[in-house]
Amino acid sequence: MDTSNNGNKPGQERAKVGVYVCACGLNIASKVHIDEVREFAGTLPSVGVARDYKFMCSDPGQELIINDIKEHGLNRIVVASCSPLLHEHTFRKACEDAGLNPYHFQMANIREHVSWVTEDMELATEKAKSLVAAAVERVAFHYALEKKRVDINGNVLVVGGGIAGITAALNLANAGKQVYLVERQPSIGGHMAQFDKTFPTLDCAACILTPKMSEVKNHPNITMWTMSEVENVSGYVGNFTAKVKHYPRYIKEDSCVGCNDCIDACVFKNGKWENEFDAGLSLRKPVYMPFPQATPSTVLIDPEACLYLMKGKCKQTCVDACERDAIDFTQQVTYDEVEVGTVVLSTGFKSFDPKRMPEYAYGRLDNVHTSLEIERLVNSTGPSGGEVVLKNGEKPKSVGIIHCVGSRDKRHNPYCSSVCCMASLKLAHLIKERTGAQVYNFYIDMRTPGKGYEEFYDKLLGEGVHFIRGRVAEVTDWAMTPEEEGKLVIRAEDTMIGMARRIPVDMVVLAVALEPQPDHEDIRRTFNISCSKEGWFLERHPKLAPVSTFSDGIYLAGACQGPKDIPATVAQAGAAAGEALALISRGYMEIEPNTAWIDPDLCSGCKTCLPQCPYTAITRNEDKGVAEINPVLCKGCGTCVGACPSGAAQQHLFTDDQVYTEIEGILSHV
Amino acid sequence: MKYVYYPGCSLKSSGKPYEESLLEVFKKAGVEVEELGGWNCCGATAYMSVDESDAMALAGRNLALAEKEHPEGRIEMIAPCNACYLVLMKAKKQIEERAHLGAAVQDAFSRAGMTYRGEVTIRHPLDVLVNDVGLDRIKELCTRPLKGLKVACYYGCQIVRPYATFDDQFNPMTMDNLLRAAGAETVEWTSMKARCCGGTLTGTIDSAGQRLSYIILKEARRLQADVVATACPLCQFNLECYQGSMRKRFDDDLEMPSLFFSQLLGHAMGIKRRKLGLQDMLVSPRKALKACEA
Amino acid sequence: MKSLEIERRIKYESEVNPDFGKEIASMTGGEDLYSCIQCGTCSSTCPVSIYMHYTPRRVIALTRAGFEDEVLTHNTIWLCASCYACTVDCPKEIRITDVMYALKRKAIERGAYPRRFPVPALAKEFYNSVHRSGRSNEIHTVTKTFLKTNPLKLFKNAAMGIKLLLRGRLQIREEKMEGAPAEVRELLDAVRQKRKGLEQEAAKTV
Amino acid sequence: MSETATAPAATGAGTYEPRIVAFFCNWCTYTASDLAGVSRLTYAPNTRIIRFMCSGRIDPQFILTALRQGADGVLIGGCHPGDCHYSTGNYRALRRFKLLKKLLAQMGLEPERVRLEWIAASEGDRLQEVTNEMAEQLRRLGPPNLEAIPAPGPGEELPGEVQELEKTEA
Repeated sequence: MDTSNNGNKPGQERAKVGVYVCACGLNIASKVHIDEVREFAGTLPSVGVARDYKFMCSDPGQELIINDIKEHGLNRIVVASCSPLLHEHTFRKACEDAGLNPYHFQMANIREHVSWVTEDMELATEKAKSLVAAAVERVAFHYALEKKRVDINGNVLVVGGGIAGITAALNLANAGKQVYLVERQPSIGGHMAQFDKTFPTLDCAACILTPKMSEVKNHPNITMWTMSEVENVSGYVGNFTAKVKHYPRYIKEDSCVGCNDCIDACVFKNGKWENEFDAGLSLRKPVYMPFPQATPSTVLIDPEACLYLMKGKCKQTCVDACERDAIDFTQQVTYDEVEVGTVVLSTGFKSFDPKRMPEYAYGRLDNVHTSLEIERLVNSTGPSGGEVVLKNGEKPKSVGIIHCVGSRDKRHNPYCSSVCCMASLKLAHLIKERTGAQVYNFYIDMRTPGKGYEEFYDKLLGEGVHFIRGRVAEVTDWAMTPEEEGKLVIRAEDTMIGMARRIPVDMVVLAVALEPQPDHEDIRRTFNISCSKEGWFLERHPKLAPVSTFSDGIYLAGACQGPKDIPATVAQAGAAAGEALALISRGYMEIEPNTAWIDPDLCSGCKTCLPQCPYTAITRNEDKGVAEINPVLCKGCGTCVGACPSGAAQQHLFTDDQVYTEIEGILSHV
Repeated sequence: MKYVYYPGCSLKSSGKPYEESLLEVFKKAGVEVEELGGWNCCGATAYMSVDESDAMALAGRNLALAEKEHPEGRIEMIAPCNACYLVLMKAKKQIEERAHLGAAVQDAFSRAGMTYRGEVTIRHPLDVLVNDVGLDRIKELCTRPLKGLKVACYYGCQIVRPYATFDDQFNPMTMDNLLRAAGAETVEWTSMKARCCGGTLTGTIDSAGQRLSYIILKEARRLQADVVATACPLCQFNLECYQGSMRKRFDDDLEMPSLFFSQLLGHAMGIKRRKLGLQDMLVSPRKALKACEA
Repeated sequence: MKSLEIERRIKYESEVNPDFGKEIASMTGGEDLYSCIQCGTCSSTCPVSIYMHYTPRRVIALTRAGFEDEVLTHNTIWLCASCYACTVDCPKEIRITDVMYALKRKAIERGAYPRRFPVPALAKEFYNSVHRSGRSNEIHTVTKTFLKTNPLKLFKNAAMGIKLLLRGRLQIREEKMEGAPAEVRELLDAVRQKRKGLEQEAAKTV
Repeated sequence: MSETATAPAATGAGTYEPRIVAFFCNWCTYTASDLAGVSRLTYAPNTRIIRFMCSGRIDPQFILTALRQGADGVLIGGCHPGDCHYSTGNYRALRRFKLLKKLLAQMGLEPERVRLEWIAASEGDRLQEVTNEMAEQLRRLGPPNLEAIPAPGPGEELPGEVQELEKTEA
């Protein structure tokens, strides 16, 4: 039982409170009469000192508190400023520096909850007063607590093996940490592996990515699991347990050397199934290598295609062909359980399905492609060996690239996908280079912020690529003039000229939006984090904590947090790894000592609380006939306390006394 | 199922063949209709251009009338004209969504001894025939299938835009399915199906308006359609009655029968030409229909 | 060959109506006027934009900028055939067709519409015809419209008219609704009055 | 002026501004209320927020006390079902809330005075919506009848019934 932590009970000493009202520049002062609030605080019986200051979180601001504690012997502190989620720790630290127990502190949120959300200055001031009154009354019932620490397990789980996951994993592994990299696909590499060139430098994606992929594969500190998913996660920061599910690839990974003999030997002489990696532009066999640089360079067998796995009947020519007996049809789903202290989520994005916009004729008319399909066409390892060709094998003489397909569109995704403008410029350049075709870009606004991006745009303007500022209404095969016969006609208003235009082309490229992964909800729940409205994972703070989440120890990298290009993704992955390392190298993390305890004198042993606890931290001491809470298992939700009929269960920092006085305080005034 | 029938002004004049054929088809298909007593013009596009309250109250009055006739339960009102169909739907929405307008309408109606309960659902004949009667039943009824007849189904704007209530906004299919069930073959022309026919511009700004109608007819001919089928009196009027002036204007010997889908359906159901108003068309469909009987 | 006469083109702030945009935005369908990003989808999907003085996109820009005369006295709003293509294609879900209606009403209210232009004339004739009889009558409406705007048109379409008459597809006699059209007129007046009242009240309370 | 209904704007001092006491969980709804602040979404000016770690901590007595102390309404905010930071606290809150609604009715208090909403960290706008709605409703109801609310102290039937409810949990 956790009495050690009860410290001096309320009432043992008279509270002498110092109240500090922050103006936060004009953030609070513009809506709240600061001096009025300060004077009001001064009138409250238990208040010894009441001051206001421009920026309480600044050093001089904190100095105020420290000096007053020393000079006036204050034993309770209230700061009325921003949200405790932002600065509670700052002011607790100040109390500590002055020799006061940090938990003798309470914060009143008069910025996020008052000045920023209230129009009327008088009402705002009144509200601020009531919040201050509540904090002052509550803090009198605060008592000293010991800090609670958890040790941080040094292992890290990285979920998603695209360029974000690869970068984070390598940074962590190179720092000597054990990393588990989990990838759903048969190979790591993600979208970047499908690209040919990267903007704005036009260096070859494979040339810069492949070495990193094999580095991951061969790194002693990295356990790389492909065709795997995280099934569930339990525990808390410092000590997570993750259950990882491995799907069978029907190939012994350690035996296969990627000689591809089995593929040639397969009873299917030609490919018959869409190759996912080529965005469906090429066909593969039931047994196949995802792509030449696949890592691991191990073939796999598609159970939805393989005769033997479906019907149990096949000559199994592949088995005969494999000298290393790597093929194993008996493989089943297997599981691993790993202990990690921190997690980096890098689950990436999915590209928009243009079938949802029938006006662009994708899937209805030939030679209408998504940008990803074109990435494969221009790629030397792609289905056409790097040739940009039409369905009939000829080179296009004219190509139209349509921007913002599924982006900036309330009916689909209201946001800007941020990479499409540059990606479209890149494709325009490559297509022109490979085919000499006339290339038309149809854009709403050209967005090229970033190092060397605007320069790249200039370059293309110089190359004679056509730019038409206007969103395309329709792609049709219906000709109005002879030269439109047999062409794809793009209809748009050239808004710079202020006239409608019809441009006949041989090929249309749809720069499709970036969307959250379809299963983002499941991932979010598995890791207990939040999502934005669109389904992107929510960072703790848009500016100051862009890679942290609201769950300690879980960090975000890459497009799973929002549309990003490669440079931004890599930078963010590095940041996420850095955050994890900072936590690991400190070795421990301080957490709120807000655990619950039970007063044996009051407990009737009714067992009401037992089923309430999600962590089975409560047991019944049969000899004493009372319930007891194991403070190590208790995570401090207080659900048992809310249920206790006799008031025997209490929660540190949220005792009944503290809550009741806060309620009274908040209403006593006004 | 019993329906309230709101013909609208055009079906009493230039759209007479539509009304004649539609009522015949309904009779065959067992769709019971009763014309709304004392109905008035829906206001079309003109009223909305002059005064909003007038437009909404004018259209709304028909809804209130229907509710007065049938004080109990929900009412299904058939509006065969695309313009009426949309205007009535819009009025319903506006009266229910725009606070002041709604209050004003209620007030005026009650003083005129009517109440507006919002119990009327506006239905288009295509919707009723496909979704209430059903294609199987239609097939059974078509004793004289339109074998070998190639039809270009033209839906017009206002039954799929802005509200797509019973059909796909981009590629509507109900009329195609209906006439296929009647044995006809229909052409693939997604981009034409709901393209504007010019509306009233054909008469006022004829150079612009008639060009829009011409584009549709020309495309129908290119796809070797024998006949264009329509579901709106204004569309039909534009696509048929102006062919004479189009021939001069675009120096083209264009001659494309443009009928109401109900006339074709009625023909397939073995109903007499006279009863379908087929003899009252300016561009005679006789040749086309003969061909498919042979 | 266009004439090469030079023409001075500049707009002074004193010539714009700064409230025009807000005015239109407050009318039915205008709610999202200010979310337009000038992408031009409306203008390219519009089947008649090719005949307009200003494309629909520009009309929205002009409206927001307070260029009232340009918007109300040019042909754009009157060419709109209400096909709603722009409304369903707009990526910002602006109800452009309804904005056009709002502008048409403003033009008529201010008497700013182009006089000899047949569309507004037709609208008003139609309006009157229904006001008279509770129903619209094609012959009367069309005849009156052209008498006011371009009488020659009447003869152009005479042949067609006669054909239709012979086939009973045109009514000379004005088709009247059952009951008294007067009732309808009174109803409409009542609604208009009441609504005005409500709006003025609402305006006061804010 | 536009006819479309708009949320009640914070009217100047003087007019009756109902007081809403809000009990929010730290992880979802309190974060949402911070987001509402950062996004400058103004809402009913007399909404006063008290933070808990989890909506599961909220004792029905807190709600009655708030009403007794002069709140016109109480808003409870927690994570959406399945999203609770402590996996099941919000379900507990829901069970107690349902019972409390019954009791309020028995006491002759309008049940609308107490409302429970699942508001996620990203739903600042939802918070604005809910508080404005509630303020509007409370304005119509006027202040509560304090006699109806039993004073605290030993032998209250409420916790007992809650206890029964909690016990029905396997």
